[in-house]
Parts: sequence; structure tokens; C-alpha cells
Amino acid sequence: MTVRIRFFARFRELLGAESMAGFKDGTNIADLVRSVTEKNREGYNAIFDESGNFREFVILMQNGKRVDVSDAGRTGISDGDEIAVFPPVAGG
Amino acid sequence: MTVRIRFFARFRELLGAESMAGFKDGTNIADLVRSVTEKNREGYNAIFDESGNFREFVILMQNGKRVDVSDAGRTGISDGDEIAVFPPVAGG
Amino acid sequence: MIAIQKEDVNIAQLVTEARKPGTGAIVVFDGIVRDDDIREIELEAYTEVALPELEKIAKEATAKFSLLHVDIVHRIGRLAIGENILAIVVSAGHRQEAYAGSRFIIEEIKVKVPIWKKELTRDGGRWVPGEHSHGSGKTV
Amino acid sequence: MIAIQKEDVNIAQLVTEARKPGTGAIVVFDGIVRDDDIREIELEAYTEVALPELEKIAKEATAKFSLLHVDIVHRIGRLAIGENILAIVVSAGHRQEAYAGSRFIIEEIKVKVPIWKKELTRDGGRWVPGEHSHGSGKTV
Repeated sequence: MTVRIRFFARFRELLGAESMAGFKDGTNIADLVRSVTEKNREGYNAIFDESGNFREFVILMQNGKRVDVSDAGRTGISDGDEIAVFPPVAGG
Repeated sequence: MTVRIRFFARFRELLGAESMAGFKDGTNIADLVRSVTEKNREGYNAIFDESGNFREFVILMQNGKRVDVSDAGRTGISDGDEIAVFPPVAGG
Repeated sequence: MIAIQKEDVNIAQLVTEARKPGTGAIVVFDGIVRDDDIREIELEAYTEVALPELEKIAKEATAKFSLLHVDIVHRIGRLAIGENILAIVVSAGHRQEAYAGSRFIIEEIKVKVPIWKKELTRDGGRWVPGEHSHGSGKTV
Repeated sequence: MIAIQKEDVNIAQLVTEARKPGTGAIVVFDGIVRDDDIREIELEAYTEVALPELEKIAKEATAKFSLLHVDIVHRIGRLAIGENILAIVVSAGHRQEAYAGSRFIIEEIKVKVPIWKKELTRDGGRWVPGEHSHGSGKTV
């Protein structure tokens, strides 16, 4: 299945605005973000801590709906999903 | 001495915008307002209660400075003073 | 600009000119003649006292909330429904100060500045009671 | 009008059009690029999520504060010092609702809407940390 991953702000500068990637069924959001970022040391380190867990401030969305980072490891993805990864918002 | 008395809003409608009047030295603000209004029953009643005291909400100014109605009976006036009498403000 | 005037106020121009160095937030309050079953309203001011009082309120707000710019324009005379009564424009470095400064100014105006409003209705008129008045604002 | 756009916003026109029947107060918030030793800022949005989020905030504010009209225009792209970043225009019957509604909207935007700001300085850039962020907003 094919999933679109989008990064914003500082994460976008490090990892690019978006990528499409194929994944096998049963992949969860945490695995997906890890696999897309692991070849980019600086990008990976911006999002994950030394233990490989999402940094506390990272925000994840699946098709525009917030997914708590603590749930990302057990939240499955489906074909055509859009996963967004970004730092805390700062509009206004 | 000559003093200018100004009325605003509802009091102006009842008593006219302003009048100049001559008074003898030693006159206080309460006496002045009473003497200027006493010939106009409706105007007088808008400002004074049955006992002849200023109604609680009446605001007095002497040369642009607030004078509490409870002090009006012992606040003297001077030649050239401007005394203003008005109901609670409602701007904005 | 602190003014009491019959003419309408150009809010767009005030907002443009409020952009002083350091400005991060501008808050505008625009008081409008509301259609409370009236034909129009008439505003009256004790201008010689009201104008310095507005200037004092602007100064106090500036000091208290670190404002960078303050405009207060209060209209008098006859105004139709939908017309501007009062425009307050404040600039500050941050939004907290801009909102608080704006609010301070309107609340002070409501209780301290000698201006009165009469609602003109089909059957006569009614002086709007002051917000902190003990009076009843009865029809006269 | 709820929008995320590169173009500037015509605040005067919004204020004119905000005069819905029953309006007694209009409050405008105008967020401006502040001169914090920067050259300009660059704003980025996750527009597909940010726009419906702004619409939701406008609806919530309308219900909660009995607003008669709400505009929110958030700009993106590169903006110079003194330019408008965000305009919020709300109308209500009374000032209390207009101020509270305006304030509610800006506070919600600050924490809920996926928009980011980068300050461009002489020696590079700095992402502005979110107000409720745990991140440090360090220079990158």
C-alpha cells in the first residue's frame, strides 16, 4: 500500500516536504516515520530521542486527525493515508 | 460674583444648557444649584429629592473637577467658576 | 489622535498609522449604533472635560499596558443605525497588552467621560442610563 | 471570510462588511510582523488542516459568544516588518462578547492551527517556538 508522509517547518527543512512510500499491511505510524527518517541522521534526531521514542513535542496527524505520539506504535495505517509530522504550531 | 452653570443630557432638556448668575460671596454649590433650579419644578425634582438633598446619582463639577454631592453644601464658589450638573455618563 | 467630533472616523487610516516601530499587535474597538428599535441616537458631550479625560485615559493605558500608540475618537451629534460611535485603536508589542489596553480604555470611558446618549424612537426619546448609574434611565 | 492566503488583507473592507444587523461592537485583532532584529518572516501552513481548523474555531466562537460575524484571514509566505500576519474581525451585540470572542479565536489559533513562523535574520533563521510547546525553538 502507498502512504504519503508530510513534514512541516523545521522537520520539512531537514527531511523534505513530503514523500510517498510503499509499506506492507500492518505497518504502524511509528514504524513508518522511523523508516522514512532513519537515513537522515539530523532529521531522525529532531523527531526521535536517544531511546528511539518520539520526542515529547512532536505532533502526528493521520488524515488530518491528531494521533498522540504514545499511540503511534499501535496505530495502523491504510492505503492512501496521509501522515503529517510537525513541531508545535506557532501561527497567529 | 458671576458664575456659569451648565446642565447636560436630561437636565439640559429640563433646565436649559447654561445660565450665568450673580451670587454673593459665601454661596456654596448646593445653594447655587438650588437657586437656579427652584423655579422649574420638573428640573428641580430631577436633581433634588423630597428632602431637598441632591439625588444620589447626580454628578457635580466645579471647573471640570468632580465635587461629591455630599460635599456640595460646604464647597464655596468663586467669581468666574463653571459649575456643571449632570446625570451618570453613558458614552462609549 | 484623541478627538470628540461630529464627523465619521476613518478606521482604516488609524490602523495604518498605528503601526509604530515595535508593534506586534493592533486591537481596534469599534462601537456601533445598534438597532434597538430606535430611529437614531443623539450624543452629547461636556467636551471641555471629556477631551482631557480621554487624553488622561489614553496616557494611563499607555503606561499601564506598555502601549506604543493610542487613538480614541468619540463621535457626537445624531447618528443612524450602523454608524460608528467610538473607535479605539491601540498598538502594542504583544497581543495581551493590546487587548488589555483596549479593554481598559473602553471601560474607563464608560464610567468617567461626560458623554451621554439619547435613543430617538418613534414615540420620543430615552436617555441611555450610565452603566454604573443609580438612575433608572426612565423615558422622559 | 475564513482564509489562508499570501495576499494582504483589506481590514477596512472587513470592518465595513462586519456591520450585520444587531451589531453594537466590532473588535479587530491585527497581528503584525514585529521588528525583533529580523529581516522578515516566513510563514508556512498545513493548509488542508489549518483552514477547516480556522472554520471550526470561528463556529465555536460564534456559538460561545453569540457573535454575529467572524472573519479570520491568516497570511503565509514571506512578510516584511510591519506587514499584517493575521486579521480577526468579530461583530457582536455588545462589547463583552466581541472582546471575549476575539480573544478566544486568537488563543485557539495559537495552539491548534498548524501554521509555523520562521524569523529570517542576518545570520540565518530561527523557527518561532509554539507558545504551548515543550520544544526550545532553537536556531537551526
